[in-house]
Amino acid sequence: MNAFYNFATGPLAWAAFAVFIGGSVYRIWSMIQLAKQKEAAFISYMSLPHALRSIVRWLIPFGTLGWKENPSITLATFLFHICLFVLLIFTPAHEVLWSYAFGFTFPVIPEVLADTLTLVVIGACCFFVHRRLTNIQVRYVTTGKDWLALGIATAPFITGFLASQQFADGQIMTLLHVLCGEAMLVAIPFTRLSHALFQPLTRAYIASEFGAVRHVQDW
Amino acid sequence: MFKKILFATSASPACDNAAKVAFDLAKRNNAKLYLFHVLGVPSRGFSTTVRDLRSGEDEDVDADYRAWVEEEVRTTYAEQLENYGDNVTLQLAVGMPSTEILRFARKEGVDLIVMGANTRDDDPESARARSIVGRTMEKVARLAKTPVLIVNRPCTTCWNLFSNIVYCTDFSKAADQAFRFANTTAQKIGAKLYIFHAFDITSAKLGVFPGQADIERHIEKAHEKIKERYISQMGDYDNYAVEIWEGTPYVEILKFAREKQADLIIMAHHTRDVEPEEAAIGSTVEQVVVRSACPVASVTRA
Amino acid sequence: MKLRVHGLLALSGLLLLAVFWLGPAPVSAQEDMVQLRPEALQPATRPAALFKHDEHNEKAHLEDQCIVCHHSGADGVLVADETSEGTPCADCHTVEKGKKQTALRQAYHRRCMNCHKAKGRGPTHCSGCHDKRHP
Amino acid sequence: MSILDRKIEDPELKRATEGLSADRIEQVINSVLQGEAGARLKAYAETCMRCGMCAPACHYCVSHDMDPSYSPVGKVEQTMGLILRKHGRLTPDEVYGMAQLAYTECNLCRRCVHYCPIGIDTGYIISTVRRICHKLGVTPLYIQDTAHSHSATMNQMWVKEDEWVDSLQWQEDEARDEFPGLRIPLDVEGADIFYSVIAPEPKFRTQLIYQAAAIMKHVGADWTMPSTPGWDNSDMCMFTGDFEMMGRLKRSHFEAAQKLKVRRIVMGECGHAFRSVYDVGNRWLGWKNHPIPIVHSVEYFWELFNEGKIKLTGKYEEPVTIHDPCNIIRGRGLMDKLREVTHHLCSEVIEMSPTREHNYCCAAGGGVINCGPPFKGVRLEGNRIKADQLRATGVKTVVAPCHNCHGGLEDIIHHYQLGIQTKFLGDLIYELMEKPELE
Repeated sequence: MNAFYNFATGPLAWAAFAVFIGGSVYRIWSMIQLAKQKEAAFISYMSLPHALRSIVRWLIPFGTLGWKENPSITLATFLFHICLFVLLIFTPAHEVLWSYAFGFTFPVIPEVLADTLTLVVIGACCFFVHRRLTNIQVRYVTTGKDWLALGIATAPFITGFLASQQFADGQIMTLLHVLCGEAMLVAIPFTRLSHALFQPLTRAYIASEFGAVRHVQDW
Repeated sequence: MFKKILFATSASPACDNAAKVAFDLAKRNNAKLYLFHVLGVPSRGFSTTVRDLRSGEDEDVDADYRAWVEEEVRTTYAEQLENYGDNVTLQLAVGMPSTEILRFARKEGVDLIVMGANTRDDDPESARARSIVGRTMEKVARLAKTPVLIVNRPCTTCWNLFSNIVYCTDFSKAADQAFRFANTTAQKIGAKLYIFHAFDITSAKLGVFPGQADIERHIEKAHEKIKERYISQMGDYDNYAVEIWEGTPYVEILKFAREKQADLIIMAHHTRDVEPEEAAIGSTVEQVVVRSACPVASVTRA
Repeated sequence: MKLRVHGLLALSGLLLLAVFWLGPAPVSAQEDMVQLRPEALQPATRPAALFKHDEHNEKAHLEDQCIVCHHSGADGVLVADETSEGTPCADCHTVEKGKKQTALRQAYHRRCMNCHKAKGRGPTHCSGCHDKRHP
Repeated sequence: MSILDRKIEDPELKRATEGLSADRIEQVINSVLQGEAGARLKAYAETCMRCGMCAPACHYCVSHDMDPSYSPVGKVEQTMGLILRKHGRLTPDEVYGMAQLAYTECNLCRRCVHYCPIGIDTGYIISTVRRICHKLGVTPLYIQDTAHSHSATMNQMWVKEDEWVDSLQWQEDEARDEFPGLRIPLDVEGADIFYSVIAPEPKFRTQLIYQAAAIMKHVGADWTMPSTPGWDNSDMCMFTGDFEMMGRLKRSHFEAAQKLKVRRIVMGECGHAFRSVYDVGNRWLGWKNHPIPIVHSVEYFWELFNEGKIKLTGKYEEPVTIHDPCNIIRGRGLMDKLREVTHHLCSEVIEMSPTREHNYCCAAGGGVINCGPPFKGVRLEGNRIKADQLRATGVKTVVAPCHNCHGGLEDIIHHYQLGIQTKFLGDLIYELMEKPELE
């Protein structure tokens, strides 16, 4: 078990990061290549100021028509994503690993807060599941890929919380947490989670079309 | 006096009286008669369907439908066609009736348009039809370059037997045009021409309704104008009379026409009365048309 | 869900108790030592690492190799033969990272985990040492 | 519910799908996906999170009590989603459904863009589906007829060349009585303005040309219209997916203007034509923007008001509301100018809610109304929300500077018995402007 844990946090972690970074770079690069090859004309409409304006706007909760008209999913989405990034970086245990591995330290959030935020994320995920099952518009278009993405995104938080609570044997949960986290990293370039990579591009494109060409806001 | 007569018909009973006059006139003048029927108003997709003017149903304008409508029109006017069929052309068109009538009249250079006054009150969707079609008669009368003869009631006499023609004037430019037509017509058929003017006392100028003195002054002036503008044009034709009344113009016109047993009223479409689309009760011409016992010829731009 | 929240609250309560009421646990002698609870790293955010000195060394066959942990040196250079028993780690390894000196917390983590990894024995995950059941 | 549960009989869709084989379908679909579609489709297909946030964006969905098969993502799922899932091996029946959905249940109004955090352009996806349908030869009868007309005559309504010139002369004739000296100048080289219209104007709505000429006369514009093909700026081929023909149409339009060396093109109050000229057809031809500047009537009127060139005798007294046509609002951002012009003309404007770029579509655009009578019910049932929106304003007049919007709104107004009349800005300006005193 120790050996497997060491493997998961050692070589496997490196591999996961390599796949994540390499995969992401490749996906973005190949998407841009495809765009250049097939839709070069549309790239010429890209406008950075309009793209940034739109991205910032969409980062404001309830700042757009879509967010306003879907309050519950807006709340869940923002909580989920904000907590995700906060936890990913500022969880004390993660910071310890960074400092252990690379020797640098940075401020962290208290464990209690980390646990709470984890529960918030899990709560948001529960909401996503509930919505996928009960909201007819969502259920109508939900596919296996969506469940997979949701599962991959939820697993690290459940296992992480259980690990932090030392559920059962602390080690197995920590191990699962590490594996789930790595799975998520690997999955980002190749599943629906790739929206993390492409959303800025798709947003930037439509924002440029709307802002620079059509002179109208896209929110 | 007419070479090409356009009879615009919805081929419904509303046009029967007009049909009689149209065929009669054509026959008397040995004129070419265009039996013009607008199939329907195209749907707003600007596609090939039309809303049939009679049934209110959406129809495809294909050969079958055309043939069917043509047959219908021929059946409706079977009797007349039998009598005067050689020189009649049946013409179908798609579009807004007023536009298409005007377009065709212009294209063929017709010299008289004959039509009924009725704008399909029997239509189940009359309100909609009105707003889309506009009021066909009104628009045609206002914009046509030729005299438009509107026949609303059964006309017992016919063109050559017209013996009393009432010409109404408001001294507008259009009225001058109408006079030329009235004058020619009267002289051609030797009818008595009544030159009539009704002084409108119902509309206030600067908020003051005219008093008796104003009325008398106006009537006097009108007499002079008539002499100067019209009588001078008539040459030695003396079968005429001049009358000037006061009141609400259309009421006075109708009263006068009845009194003189007029069988044709000639007047200009009063473009300047009110915007016809807005007038709830319509302009003087329309008021006259719907109530007149005899045909009304509207001459605006001829 | 509710249960978890309660558990969490209870746990955090306990943690707070441990930090503020018990304060630094008295360390008298290495024989009695069961936890690593260096004064310099207080208040602790995690339960102190379980470390039964003698038992650990016996298991790990380190009875005569004090220098593995109690090394000495300066400016990032280890002195081969010189041990440093009796000197608290914190005397050399400051909490903040020095120029050529590993920071205290990191020194602990690296000392323990690197050895555990190298030997393939001993825990390397958090709760393996920082066990909430033994605050 | 899905599109296959609500199939509507269209003779052409029926005829065309009957002749399809699975291989042909697959081959055509893949040729479009591999040959024409690119990064956008790929990214959209992959990153759509199926969050369903776009459902309340679509008037069809809202009007059908949030039936998920009408939501933007639901519609993409039944068309492009189906194609991608089955790798193009669709049955003819599925192609029928796909075509019916793409041509009649999406107006390409892009309101859903305001709802999608990812920024997915559903209009683009549905256009691509239409492109596939066009290449399969599966298009609804009525819109295909207009596309045929475009191919044969370079205008939408089978207007012959002499008919066109004749209609202009006729309108000039008519208008000269009211406006002595008025002209509709044909083929004037070097004019300031090249005025282009859509073919339904000379065909059925000649009054609009009359009004435009009257306004041009009123403001003393140096303008012209071409006597040759290219006068029609409409473009149903863009909506059927016949991009090759769309290119030819736009080329003839631009070239007609270029040949006359005009300063710019002013377009009549039409939405879809503006879309095709402003950011679709021109791109197909390789123009990043346009060979010559183009403005929509709304913008032109706005300029005229700002320069004080339009003298009004008064204002339209009744309260009005403003309908924002997608192609010039979401397509060009003219909402402020439209409002300024309307406020110049009308004493009371009551806004709809939502309004401006968030306004609901008329359900006629995107070629939907052009799919003709079989699908009229789709538009009427599919836009109850617009009727509610209109009714809530309580006004009896709606200003809509777009032909298709007029068609769609009139149908809705009639169907839901709202008793509202629709007006173009040109109608109001013509009605209210000072006219020469005639004897």
